[in-house]
This record gives sequence, C-alpha cells and structure tokens, in this order.
Amino acid sequence: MSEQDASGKRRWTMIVDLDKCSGCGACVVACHAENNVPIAAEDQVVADRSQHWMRIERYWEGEYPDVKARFVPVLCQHCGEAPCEPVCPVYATYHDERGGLNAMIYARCVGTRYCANNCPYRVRFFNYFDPVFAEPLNNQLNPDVTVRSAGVMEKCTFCVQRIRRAEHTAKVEGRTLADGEVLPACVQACPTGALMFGDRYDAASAVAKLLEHNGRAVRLLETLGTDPSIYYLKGGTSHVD
Amino acid sequence: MSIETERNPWMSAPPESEDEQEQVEHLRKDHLLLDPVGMEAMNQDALGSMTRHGRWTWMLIVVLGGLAMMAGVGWLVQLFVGLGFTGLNRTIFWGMYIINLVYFIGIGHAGTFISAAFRVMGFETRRPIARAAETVTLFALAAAGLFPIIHLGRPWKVYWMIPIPNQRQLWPNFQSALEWDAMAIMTYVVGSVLFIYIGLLPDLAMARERTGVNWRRRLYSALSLGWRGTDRQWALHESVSTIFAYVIIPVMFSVHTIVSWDFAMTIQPGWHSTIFGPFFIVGALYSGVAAVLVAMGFLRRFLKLGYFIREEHFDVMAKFLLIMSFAWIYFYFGEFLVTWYGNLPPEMTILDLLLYGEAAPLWWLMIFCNVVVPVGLLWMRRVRRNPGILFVIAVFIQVGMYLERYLIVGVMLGRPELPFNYSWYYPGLEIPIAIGAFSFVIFFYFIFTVFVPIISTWEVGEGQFLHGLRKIGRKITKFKSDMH
Amino acid sequence: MAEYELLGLFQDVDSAGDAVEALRQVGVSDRSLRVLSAFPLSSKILGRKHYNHKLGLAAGAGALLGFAAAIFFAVITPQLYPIVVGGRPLLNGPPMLILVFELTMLGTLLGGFLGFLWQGGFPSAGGLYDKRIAEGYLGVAVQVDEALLEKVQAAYSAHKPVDLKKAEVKPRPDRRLLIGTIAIVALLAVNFALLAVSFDILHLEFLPDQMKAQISFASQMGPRLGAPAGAVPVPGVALVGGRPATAPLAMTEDSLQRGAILFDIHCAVCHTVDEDEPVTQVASFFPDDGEPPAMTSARVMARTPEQIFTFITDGIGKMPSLAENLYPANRWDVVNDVRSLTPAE
Amino acid sequence: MSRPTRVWITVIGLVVLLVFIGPFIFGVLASVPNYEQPIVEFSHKRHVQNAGIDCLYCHSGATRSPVSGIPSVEKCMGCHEHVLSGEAPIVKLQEYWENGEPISWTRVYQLPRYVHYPHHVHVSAGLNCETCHGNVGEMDIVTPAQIPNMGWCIRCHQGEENAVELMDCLNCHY
Amino acid sequence: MKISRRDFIKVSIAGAASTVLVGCQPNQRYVELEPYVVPPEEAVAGQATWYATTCGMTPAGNGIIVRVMNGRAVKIEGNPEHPLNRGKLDALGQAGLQLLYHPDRLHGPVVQETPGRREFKPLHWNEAVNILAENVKRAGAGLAIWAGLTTSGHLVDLFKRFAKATDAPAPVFYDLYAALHSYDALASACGGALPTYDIRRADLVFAFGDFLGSGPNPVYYGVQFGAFRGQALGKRGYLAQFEPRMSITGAVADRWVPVKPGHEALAAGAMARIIAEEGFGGAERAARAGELAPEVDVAAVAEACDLEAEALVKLARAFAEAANPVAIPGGAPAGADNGVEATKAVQILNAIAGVGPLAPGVIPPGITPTTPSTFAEAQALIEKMQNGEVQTLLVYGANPVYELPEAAGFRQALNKVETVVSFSPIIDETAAWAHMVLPERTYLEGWGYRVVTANTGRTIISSRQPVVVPFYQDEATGPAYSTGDVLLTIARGIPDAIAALPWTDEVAYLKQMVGALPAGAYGGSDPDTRWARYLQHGGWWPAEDAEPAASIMELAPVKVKAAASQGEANEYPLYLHVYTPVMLGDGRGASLPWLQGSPDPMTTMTWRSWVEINPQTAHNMGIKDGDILKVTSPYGSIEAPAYVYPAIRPDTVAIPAGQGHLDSGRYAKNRGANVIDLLGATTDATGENLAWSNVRVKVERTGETINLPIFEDKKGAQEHLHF
Repeated sequence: MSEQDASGKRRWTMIVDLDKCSGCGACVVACHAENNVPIAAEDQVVADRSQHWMRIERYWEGEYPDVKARFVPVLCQHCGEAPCEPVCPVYATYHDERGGLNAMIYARCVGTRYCANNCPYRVRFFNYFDPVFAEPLNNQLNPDVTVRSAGVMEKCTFCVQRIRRAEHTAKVEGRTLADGEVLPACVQACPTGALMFGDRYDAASAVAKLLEHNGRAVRLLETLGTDPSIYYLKGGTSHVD
Repeated sequence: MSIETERNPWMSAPPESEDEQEQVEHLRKDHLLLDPVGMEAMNQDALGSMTRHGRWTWMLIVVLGGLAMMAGVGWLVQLFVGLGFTGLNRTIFWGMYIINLVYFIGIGHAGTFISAAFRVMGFETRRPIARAAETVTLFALAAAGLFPIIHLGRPWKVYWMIPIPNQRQLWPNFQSALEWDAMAIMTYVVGSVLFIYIGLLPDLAMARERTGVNWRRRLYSALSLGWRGTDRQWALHESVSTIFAYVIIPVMFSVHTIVSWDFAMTIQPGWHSTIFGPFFIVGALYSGVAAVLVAMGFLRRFLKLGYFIREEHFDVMAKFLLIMSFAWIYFYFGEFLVTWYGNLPPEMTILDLLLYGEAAPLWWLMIFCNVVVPVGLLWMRRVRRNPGILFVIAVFIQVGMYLERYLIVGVMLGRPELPFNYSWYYPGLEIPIAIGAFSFVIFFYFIFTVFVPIISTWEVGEGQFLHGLRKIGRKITKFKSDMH
Repeated sequence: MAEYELLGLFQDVDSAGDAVEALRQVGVSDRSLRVLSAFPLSSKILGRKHYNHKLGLAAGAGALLGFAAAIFFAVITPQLYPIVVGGRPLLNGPPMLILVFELTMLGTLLGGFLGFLWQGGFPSAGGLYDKRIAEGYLGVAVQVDEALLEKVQAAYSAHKPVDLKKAEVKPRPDRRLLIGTIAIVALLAVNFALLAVSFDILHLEFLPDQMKAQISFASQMGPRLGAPAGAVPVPGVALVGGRPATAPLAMTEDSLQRGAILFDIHCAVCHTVDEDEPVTQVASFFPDDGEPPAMTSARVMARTPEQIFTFITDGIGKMPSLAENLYPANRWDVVNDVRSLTPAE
Repeated sequence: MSRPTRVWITVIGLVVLLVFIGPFIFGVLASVPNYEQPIVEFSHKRHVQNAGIDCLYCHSGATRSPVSGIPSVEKCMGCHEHVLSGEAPIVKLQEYWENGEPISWTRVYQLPRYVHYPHHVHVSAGLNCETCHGNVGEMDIVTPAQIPNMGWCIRCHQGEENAVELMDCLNCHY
Repeated sequence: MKISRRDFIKVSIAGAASTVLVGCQPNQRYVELEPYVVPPEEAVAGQATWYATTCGMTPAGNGIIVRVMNGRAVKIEGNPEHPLNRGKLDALGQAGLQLLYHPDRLHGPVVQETPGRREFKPLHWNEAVNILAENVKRAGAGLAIWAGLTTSGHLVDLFKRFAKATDAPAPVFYDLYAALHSYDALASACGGALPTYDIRRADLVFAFGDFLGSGPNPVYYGVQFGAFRGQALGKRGYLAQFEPRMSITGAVADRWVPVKPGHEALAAGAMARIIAEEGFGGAERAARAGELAPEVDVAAVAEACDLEAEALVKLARAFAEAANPVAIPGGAPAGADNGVEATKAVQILNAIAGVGPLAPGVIPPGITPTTPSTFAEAQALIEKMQNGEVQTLLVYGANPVYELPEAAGFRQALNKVETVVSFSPIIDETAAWAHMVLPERTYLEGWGYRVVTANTGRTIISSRQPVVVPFYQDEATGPAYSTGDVLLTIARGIPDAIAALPWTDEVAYLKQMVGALPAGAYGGSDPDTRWARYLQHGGWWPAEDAEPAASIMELAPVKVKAAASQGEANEYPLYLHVYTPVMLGDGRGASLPWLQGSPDPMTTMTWRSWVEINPQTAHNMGIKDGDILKVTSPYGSIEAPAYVYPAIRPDTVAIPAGQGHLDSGRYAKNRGANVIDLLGATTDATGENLAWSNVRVKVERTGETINLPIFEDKKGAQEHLHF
C-alpha cells in the first residue's frame, strides 16, 4: 500500500544507474514499440531528424589507448519547473499536478516548436512529415497511444498510457497503486536493471528509499533550476584501480 | 513631368563669395523648405510620380509578383506535406522563418520612428520622406505578420491563439512570449496603418480633386472620407496625429523588445541575455534606417522625385545611420565581452563557434558589413550626400543585419547544453520563401506608389510656409518661425 | 428662412485674415465660419478662438477599454480553466504588465482614431469646395441665413476674393451611423464564424488530417482477428479438459455480494430464485420443457459448483454461454451466490 | 440604381456567398449525422423495457474495461435462437449468424481517436449509463443525448470536488 | 427569374439558420465497428490479452510475453517468470513484432523457374506440399536439410528423425550465430557444453568477448551484470575487457585492455604464468597456477601483445587476489585458428581461482536441444552438394548464401542441387536462389519449444505458442501449413518415414512431449493441465531455484601461441575485427526498420555498415569521416564508409556483420556491405570450426564521400558532459 503525501499527489521519478547501463539499446527499441514512435529513414537521419524518445548519449573521454566511453540514457526529465511549459502559447504542454509529469497534448499542439527550443536536454521531437508505417506494419501500433501527425511535437511521457491503465484498474478494484505495479516500457525492458521507476512522494517506494541520502545521486543540468525528475547514479570506481 | 532636377547638382559646396544673391541661391538649392515652388507645382509633381513607372519597373514588378507567388506555392506544399522540406532538425527548431520575422519587424520600426519620433522631436527633414518610410513599415509588417503563420506546424489551428470563448473553455497561455508577440504586432500593425491613413487623408483629397481618371477619382473620394481641409478638421488631424505619434513610439519599442524576448525568455546559451531588448531595437533601427535610405534612393532615382528628396535628407539619414551603427557596435561588443569574460562553458562553445568555428566566415562577413562599411565610409560628407553610395552601404547593412539574426537564431540554436546534440543549420525551403517575402515587400511597395502619392505635399507645403531666410550679420541663414 | 453657404477664395493668408475680420465685424459668429487651407494653419494666425475638441476623451475611453480587456485576459482567463505551467503560480505579474501595456496602447490608438472620425464628421458629404484650395489658396466659408446675406457678400467683395461661390444649404443625411452599423455588423459576422468553428458547430473537414482518425486498430475495429486456436494466455483458460482450471473461490462476504449483483445483471434475465415466482418475460418465450430452472429448484441444487461453473462458461441446452460477460473469478462469485441461496419454505 | 448595377450586385453577392459561406455550409452538411443501423428494427426500448435486460448484459465491458463493448452475434443468438425466432428482423439476424458475418453496428458516440475514454472508471465512480447516454430505455433508435465533445465532458469534470485532478488534460489525451 | 436584393438576403439567412438548428456533429466514422460473431473466451474489448512464448530472433531462447490488443500483437516484453531472462529482453527481442507484420512477407508459397532471377509465381499450399513431397520421395537419401540455431526443438527432432528415416545425411544446424559466437569452439574447450558463468557475486571479471552486446546470451549476462555492479553492502564488481576494439562491454568495463588481435591467449597464459611465478593469491592458487600455466616468457609476451608488462602483472595480481574472480572466454580469440587453446587458456585462469562454468542441466527424455553443427559438418554437406549427391535441399531458419563466406562455395554448390526449397517468411538471399519457398510462420504465430542454450545449472525448456492467428490466411493460397505440419504430411507419403513421424500434427507431438515431462515448477496432475500450465507460464523448468552448482573442469596445461593471421603482413597491413552488432545481430535484424533506424550504441550509426578506424591511422592515411573505403582481404573486398573510432587499436579496423543484403525486404536490401565476404573458409587448428578472426586486410580510399547517417554530433561527443 503506497501512502502518497497528504494531497494524494504523486511524483513519478526514474533513477538511471550509470554504473549498470551497458548501452545495449533495449530501452530505445522498447520505447519505439510501446509509443508508436516513427523511425527516420536514412536521408532523414542524415538531416538529423531521427526521433527517439529515449536515446543513449555516448561521450568519449581521453585518447587511445586509455580512452573511456560513458553511456548516458537521456529522455524527457519531466522537470518540476519545466522551461518548455510556460512558453507554449496554447497550453499544449503543461505540468500534470497529479503525477508530476510534463504533459504533451498532441491534439492541442499548434507546432510553434518554442517548447523544443527551450528544452536544454533537447528531448522533444517534432514530426516534420507524417510518420510512415508501411502496411501491414500499422497492425503493430499500440491503440492506447495516439499516432502523431505531421506538425505536432512529441516526447517521452513516462508511458502515461501504462500509468493510466494501472491507475484505472486499481481504482476499479478499489485499491491504490502498488509500488512497481506500473513501469514504463524502457524500465521493464532494461536487462541490467539500470532503470528504476516509482513515486518519489511515496516513502515506501523503492525509488524513494534508494534516493535517501544516496551519495551517487545527481541530476542532469541541475544548475538550470529545472528540478528534473530523473536521478542519475554516477558510475562507481572499484578497489582495484 | 517632374520639376527640373538640375536645380540641385550632386556636389553643392557653399559659395566663397560674399555676394548675397549667390548665398540665397545656394541655400535655396540646398534646402527643400527654402525652395518653394508653390503647392500647385508640388501637387503636380507628387501626383505625377504615380505614373512614372517605366517599362523596366513594370517588368520588375511582374518578376517580384511571380517570386512572391512561388513562395506562396512553397508554403502550401509545406502546409499539406509537412515542415520536412526546411532545414530544421531535432536540435534547431527555428530557422529562417523566425529570422525573417525579426528582420522585417526590424525594418518596420524605422518607418514609424522617422515619421513619429522625428515629428515629436520636430525634425523638419522628415517632411518629404515620412510617407515613404511609413510605407516601408507597412509592407515590412505585412510580410512579418505572415511568418508566424508560415512557421507553424499546424497553421489551421492558429485560431487557438486568439482569446475567443470556445466549447473547450480553453484560453491561450498569456505567459508565452508568442502570445505577447501576437498582441504587440497586432497593436503595432493597427497603429502604423491608421497613422499612415491619417497622414494620407489630405493628400487623397488633393488627388481626388486633381485626378482625371474615373476609377481613381471614385477610389480617392471614397478613401478621403470627404476631407475638405477645414480648420476644425485640421485641428483634429493635428491632435490625432500627435496622439498617434506619442503612443506609437513606446509601442514600437515594445514590439521589437517582445520579439527579442522570444529568444531572451529561453535558457538557450547565447539567447538568455538581459540586453536583448535594447540590442534588438538598435538593430531594428539600424537596418530600418538603411531600408528607408534604399527606398529614398529608389524614389529619387526611378520616380524622379529629385525636388523633394534632396541631399540634405540623405545627409541627415546617413548621420542617423552612423549613430545607429555606433550604438549597434556598442551593444554587440558589450554582449561579446560579457560572454567572453564570463567564460561559461556553453557560452564559450558558442563564441568559439562564431569566431573560429564553422560559423566564422558568416560572423566575419557580418562584422565587415555592419561595422567596417558604415563606420568606414559614413563619416565623409561626400559619401553622406551621394545617394548611390548610400544605397550600396544600405544594402551591405541589410546583409549584415540579416546575418546577425541568422547567427543568433540558426547557428546558436545548434549548440544546446548537452554536447551530444550539437547540429548545424542547412536551410532548404526557407530560401525560396525568404526570397518570396522580400519580393512581396518590394512588389507591394511599387503597387503602393502606383496608387497613392508617395510624397506628402501638405506636410512639405506647411514646412515651406513656416520657413524663411534671415540675415544675421553678413551671413544669410535659414530660420523657422514660431507661428506654429 | 433658407440658409446659404458662401465660399470665398483668397490668394494668401493676409487677405484671408482681413476677410475673416471683416466677416466677424458684419456679425458672423465664429462657429459658422470655416477657413479651408491646403495645410494646417494654427488658429492664432487667423486670430480665432482655439477649437477644443474632445479627442483626448475618446483616446482615454479606448485606453480604459483596452485595459479592461487586458485584465480579463491576463487575470480572469487563467482561472477559468486553471492549467499550471513551469512550476509557477497560476497568475504571474510580469507577463500581465506586458499584456496590459499592449492592449491599453491598442485601445488608445483605436479610441483616438474612432474619436477623430466621429468628431470630424467623417465621412462627411462635404459642403462647397474648390479645386484650387489644394493648390495653396485659402477658402473662407460662411453659413448664414438670408438676412445677413447681402452684408456678407459685401464684406467678401471688399477684400477682392479670387472667386466667390454661393449655394443653398441642403440637409445632408448623417452617414456616420450607417457606416458605423455596417462596420459593427461585419465585425460580428467574423466573430460569429470564429465562434461557430470553436464551438464545434461547423467542422472544417477539408484541412489535413488532425489525428482524429488513426491508422492503428482500435477496439472492435474491423477487420477482426480472433484468438489463436489452442493458445493459453498468461491468466490461463477457464476450462481445461472440460473441468474448471481454477479452484472455486472461498465463500467470503465480498464474493457473495459481488455474486448477488452479477446474478441480478446476468442471470436474473431468465432465472428466478424460487420456483413459485412467475417466469420472467424472456423465459416465457421458451418451450415448456426447456424453461430455465429456478435457482432453488432441485435440479440446480443438485449440481456441483464445478458443473455450474462449466454451464456458465459453455452454456447447456438452451442456456447460452456467458463467458463473454464474466471473468472466471466472477463466475465463481456467481456460483457462490447460487450455492448460498436456500429454497423458500 | 440602374438595372445593370442591380444584376451586378446580385451576381457579386452570390459569388461572395459561395466563396465565404460555402465552406462553412459544406462543413455543416458534411457533419449531418445518420444513425441508421444495419438491422433497422432493433429497438433498445423493447429489450430494456419489455425483456428487462440490464445494460451490462450486452455491454459487459463497461464495468471492467475502457470500452463498453458491442455484443457479438452469439450474444444475440443466445436468446433469439428461441425468442421471437419467426419475426423478420430475427430472420435477418439468423442470416448473419448462419453465414458467420459480423453485424457492423453504426457507432453512435464517436470520440476522436486522440481521446481515451475509460468506461469502467466512470461506472465505478458511481455514474450510471443514463447520466451520459440519456434514457436509452425509451429510445427505439439510439441518438446521442449531446454532442460528444470536450465541452460536454468538461461541464461535469469541473463541477466535481476533485476538479483539479479531473480537469487534467492527461486524463483523456495521450 | 430575377432575384431582388431583398429576396437574395432572405434566402442566405434562412439557409444558414436552418443548418445551425439541426445540431450537427461529426458523422465521419473513425472506427468502422465489427463486433465478433463468436467471441474468443479470453477477449474483453478494450483489454489486452498476454501470451507467453519464446523469442525467435536470437538462439539464446529468452522467454517473452506478448501483449495482444484486438487480435494484434502490439508489444513484446520479457517473461517475468522465465528463469533465463527474468522479465528482461534485448533490442532484437523487442523488434520481433516487425517480422510478424513485415510488409515484404510472403502471403503464400511461391515457385521460381530460374533461381537467382527473383521472379516468383504464387502457388497454392496443397500444390506446394505435393511438389515438395514428390521431390523428397524422389530424393530419398539425396535429401539434405540445413537449419539455423533459432529452429524450434521439435523441428530439430522432426528433421533428425526424417533424415534418419530416409537415411539422408544428418541435418546441419549452422548459421552466422554459430560461426561468430564460436559455440563449438567454446563447447569443445569446456567439456561439451556452452560455458555460462554466474557473475552475480563475482568481485572481478575478465571478459575476452563482448558478453553484454554481441555474445550468445546478452540478456542473461545483462541481468547478471546488473547484480554484479550492484552487490549487497555497496560491493561493486571490477570488470576488465580484453579486446582489440572496444565494444559496449569494453565501454562499461573499468579497464579496457587493447590486446593485439590473435594474442589474447598469450596474454591469458602470461597472466597465469605471472601468478605462478609471483605467487599471488596465496599458496594454493599459486601452486595450481604453477601446474597449469603455460611456459611463456612474460616480457616477450607483453611485447608481442603490445601491452606494458607491469599492466599484465597488475591484472594478474588482481585476478589472483580476488575473492571470487571469473574469466569469461569467447569473442574474437575463440574464432582464431587456435580458438580452442585460447579458450582453454582462459579456463586455466578460472581453474586457478577454483571457478568453473555452471553445470548443464539434465535434459529430460523426448526433449531435443538445438546443438549447433561444426563448420566441418557444414563443409561436408557442401562437398556432397558440389558432387551432386544432393537432389533436394531444405533450408530452414538460416541464410547460408548470405552467412557463409564465398570461399565456402555454398552458392556454387546450389547450382548442382536439383531442387532447393526455402522456408523463409521473407525472400532472403538463399530463398532468392531457391526453386520453391514455403514461407514458415514467424515465431509469434507458430508452435514449438527451445531448450535454452545457456547452461544455468538447470534445464530450461522455453515454450512457443502462437500469440496471434497466422497473419496470412489468404483464400487464394488456402490454409497455411507450418513447417512441422509440412514434414508430418510429407512423412505420411514415405513408407519408412511413417514410423519415425507418427504424429498427425506438430501440436500432437508437443502435447505428447510435454505430457511425458516430469512435474516441473508448475506441477499439474493430468497431461491436459500440465500442457495448459506449460503454455501459460511460458515453458517448463525444475522447481528449485537453488544456487546453481559450478562444475570444476580438470584441465591439462596447454601450449599457447599467437594465432596465425590470414594474409601477409606487408600486403595486408591491418587486422580485421568482425563482430555481430548489438542492433542487427547476425543480419536477421537488418530487415526490421526499428533495428536499422536505432543508433548503434558505440557509433550511433544507422541504416549502413561502416569501417571503424583509429584516429591516428586515419590521419596517417588521410581518411576522414564518411570517406568510402575499399577494404580488401585475401578472400574478397567490400566498400563501406569510414567512421573514425577513438577506441580501436591502430593496427585494426572493425566492421560489423549484418548489413550488405541483396534481398530480405525493403529495409535490408542494398544497404551497406557484407563483411563475411572478406572471410575465408579456413578452419581452425582442430579443423572443426571456421577461423573467422585475425584476417588481415588493406584499406584504400575510393575518393567518394557521404554524409554519415549518425545520430550524434562527433565533435560534441568528444566534449566532457558536465554533470
């Protein structure tokens, strides 16, 4: 039983353990499968228009032979004070008080792309063309998620359709949502368990416990004051070196 | 036929001799307001200018119309297929459409500034060129107003940005800079259009009386609202013009500040700076005045308005341009120094990109156009009084200012906080649409000069009525009477 | 008495000034005297009283209106449908100031212009006019009744006008109201069109697809694909080899309550609880031998829970299968409810 | 006004009407609904009032799934194999059943696909079917009680005491 | 009739008013309703049904559950109850749905006159099966079967029984996975079973292959790696990776050791020798090292492997002193010509620390694991085909034309085979050369089971059941046959095969098999319940999940030397490192847009193959990103764009496998180059396995340049991300 804070609000939070992330890309493909994210053809990739709601940024450090690669999975940080929200002229993106999510309402989006410019993480993707799902690939599309048309902004939603389904089932069965009952597709698929997901306001949740004075927890571009909901656990070092 | 133009040779140096007659002659030739040829001749010349388009200019008009149509077709394709034809990508979401918006609104500001601010400050040189400048504003704003629609992903939903009641009970978000843009540009458009119209009334009345062509007569009598020039109407006209002049100057300042706040409100490195407001206004006036110089050069050369638009006007405008270039350099250096000295990593990445990186050629070209050319040449009196050279300098400044905005929007956006997503901007469909926009402005400018007298003869007449010559000691100088 | 309008054309300011002075001597009131010129002459030049107009008032009214609109948009609309953005409170000061400034300025401009039109009598049908006024001549127009006519004409001719015109004054219709109403009607028409679209009364269907229809397959959308034959889903199948795959649920209070509700919805259509109750409407259509048994009848009481579960799942005889209506767990609830019924003595 | 100008005015008036008002009228006509069902004689009223069947018997999804569900042909045949099996509409039904062809009922409440409406949550929140669908028991041919647009949903959602939670766009749009 | 102005206005107002009163709303039907005639029992409209089955994209045999909405499979996730991948899944597994709904899938059997022209005519299923039956009957002993490692266990058994019944040569189970993952080399070095290790509580791991990305069991080791890094009380394992090119395992390793290609065995042997000489890790381990370590001169080895001697000493010391160290063999060293010795050298390290691979589980009767054949057996079959002894060749679940090197001569041998029949659902390179194609149902539509290749101490049988109705049931081609049913129907026509394959259809075979299984984790008294629970939970595995026992292998000291490289050093200066990329696997992923379009983790490349080259080497040769390079080996040459890769040895270039398809659907066709063309058919020292690593190549610029379809910005990725 998860007792949220007094007002019943939740703060969905994800923890990315950079020490465990092996960069295998299972989360990237799982996200495409769950959220009908279109795949860019080669010419669009060259034009730098690939759309991946979850991407793995690989940074190089050092020169050969002691060169080091760092994987940093980056997705929408669902910021508490999101810079992308106030700039939208039609409230197509706003802060969902109930779950602490940064909502992107496709039907309301006019396509000014101002939100994407103001996102320091560049995790918002614009549909420059209508997505192409060659017949019969459209059978695979998840009916719970709107297939976005051209001219609309899209981004990671923490698989809000899975959250909603779990919440609805829990409400119909008269119980509150258990910790870990709802996982986004990437967290569910991650082989090494680098991704964890839960409600930070619920003290009993695994996420909350892990974050309690965890020295390794740090947030991406925290100095910008966006209050992101994603905590990265910095990679550890071993006794041997 | 225009008033013969050899009355003001290009290089009029003041006469050495003491002879009074020569001095008067020189002063007359140099200053329009001291060289009255009577309202009748002036009306004749001003109305004549409407029909002086030669074969070349008509061909140019047709070409420009074609280019504008081409851009319209390009936009329709983009509307139905998607924004994929542009050069935008997952890092750079704003491109030449927003650059065009800022550029054309920038040009729009000079017109209003010259007619409103000069009127408030009482600069007499505004009299012949006020309407020419305001027309630049009018059509620059028209073009600028199109771009917020063209750059939208789903333009047919733009009515959601208008605060009208709807069944969804949803209202636009008035904390967004784009919403302020909408409000500010609407106010500015309304202000500019009405300001031109008020100034145009007496001239339309004059044209109504003089024109012989049937459809022109019906057009002007409808447009001039039955203006008879009674003292009561003139008094109202004076006070409404004054109200507009005083109100439209702060509105002008607010519009370009808000347009610059579209960028300053973000936390994008290179954009998030407090001086963007004044910096953009100075940039606007800078490119705007250059645009007005271009217009003046065109009117004088092609519509043979040599009598009205003389060297003294070019001289004043060029000085104003010189001052604006100093102001612009001052602001740009300020921003550059603050960024460089602060040495914040994301900001420094952008600085390196501009100075030595991929964008270096564009940046140095901009510096050449905006700094070297104007400051290098405009201090010379001979340059300031020569419309040909000023035309060239003005075009350089246009290129420079367009590049400055291109660097701010297209290039700086390519360097976000997370280095993995750096990108470069290769414009695609935006180029034909930008060319189309330029031709749209110039096309409608020509059409405007065909339908409406571009010189405000009543203002020039009033000016000449108020000015005269006075002999102080051995020198004959001009003076303005305080009968106003 | 007929009113007459006279217009005298003078070469320059001085002669016009003298004419005006002369006319005033003759007794023409300043209000009915007009001086027409090609460019604005301040009243001091002609020594006349300053014409105070109420334009400032109109601009001020416009400003107030603009201010009110700005307050409505900036303060009231966010509260009508409260949407929180950027972790900031619902109402934030700075953006409001910008909005207030813009709309107040707009109001001032519009107010000023409409005031100018209204007080200038535009579009006035105009009185006497002469082409040469635009060429720098000054026109002195007077509107007098018949009595003063001769004196006025004499005063005019004393100052050698270039030309003198006289015309009877005809009552001209005031077109301002007509033009005003037309403008308002046009504005309302545009608003009505916008409102019709935003209240979903009219649908602009010819625009590109707006995600209303999707290429993914919604529930119960054709072409339908059945379930794979012989496959067992993760929650398991109801019957394995004819027998229930899951064990009966315990007869808890919850189960019985759920069972009762479900019985009323799904079973009470045909079955009654006691034998003596009248047959339900649907059951009356069944031939006498195939009539649905009452729940407390011997036939039903003799059945084992597994059998009842199988009947619900597969149906028996004329009873259709209710698998589509009930999850297996709910079927056990109904079984518990049926078993808990005792025959009425 | 002379005759030719009057003719001119009417012609111009018609052109203006076509150009401006035409799309609106076209838009309106395109959205005039028709709710005619494949089996025209099917009447909710007779099933609910005469036979006393509960809504959930046929639309059993309403309490456990976002979609209330349109009953299968087997569900109809469950009773109509015996009940009134002689009548014309029932014969039509049996034809569907024999050649295994589904009855593609005309959808009455059609929400755009970017709206996800959960029946089971509303039913478990205490609303009954009549609240939104009107008194279907009285209708022979079901017609919508209101236009199913956002304004209608908002009217209830903003009235609730947990309105802050219910007025959240992410409830329906994702 | 003349409209007066007044009437005209009246008409328009009336018109507008009437339309408003009608009250209109959308009559467009975005959803054409089509309720069921007879609804399936489990289906509730609007709710999903989940089915458990096995992933068919890789031979690992991960258990998956598939979400089915409105009769269509929309999402694949790991089966939480499956003991191998415990609810987790890799990118290849997630993308299986696109194979099911691939736009280029065959709707029914097709036949082709002249192989290679790719002109196919559709055929009715019954007709196709009859033709196949005749050919098989006529072929008699001349029947050959070539299958891949993802073949379901029941088909392996049916193929073997069929071959034995018609005394045809034993079926060959060989594809690119078998080659590049060196199953046989590893198995033969570790006592016959594919070595799998439990590293959850290990505190130090030496990895000689990319076990997290392109190894045989990336998901199993992924789950293990998660536990390895996040052990109790903050304990964290140390990983060192020995590889000439940094893979994703190298990227997350604490230490990447760029060993010279072919010298990994030497390095492992040297470390053992150092432990012996220096006496690290206590007397017992030093003593054992003394016995087993090969006699090598450490300084000479260090210099040969291009490593600093004291680095080797430090690593050896760490290994020896670790409480629970593990050395995982595999990767390039196992594919060298001394592959088996190299694996043994690594095993010696384990033996020193007293650690061994997990014992393989006991295979219950009636269950057939898919054990890969050796390359020698494959060559033998090709030999037979070349000599014309094979009349009918059946190719199932493999693509030898694409997967085998040219030198193996498979494609030439095909000309000698009378009828080639392929069972590929999509026309791939082998099907393009086939006479007839009977498209097999994808793994999401078919029956079967897979015995999991990883030996995790207990036998895991992962069940496979259809999650959706087979997608192509076109009336024109009639009801589709699965390959198992095809075999069983053909068998009925061949007298001596009837006894070997008595079942009516494959489901009967499976039911009988599952019925015979002992009570597993989910029990079940009667066969029907056991069959239902076997399908419901996704397979059968013993109940207890006790600590898996590690088998200590007795090893003899082994002589280690540098692997011989193929091609002279002066003519071919650079080493070629071949690997199966994370996204495309063995090339099966190339036909799926999700995998082609998702960026490769290390290079972020998409839609193409590429040549990774060291920045210094590139600079010396004047190569920059996007230059098309011509890579020539002693056996062939390909062209691919250069990608300057900071983490690769200067003397090595790396090219991923998987691209360069000529067929396999619109997403794979004519994209990139097939690196297998650079490999020869030379076998290793034992003559059993293909020696695919240590081929030497030379690289030249062709002068052409393209824009690399990469997701990253190369300069940006070099910058430090300030957290």
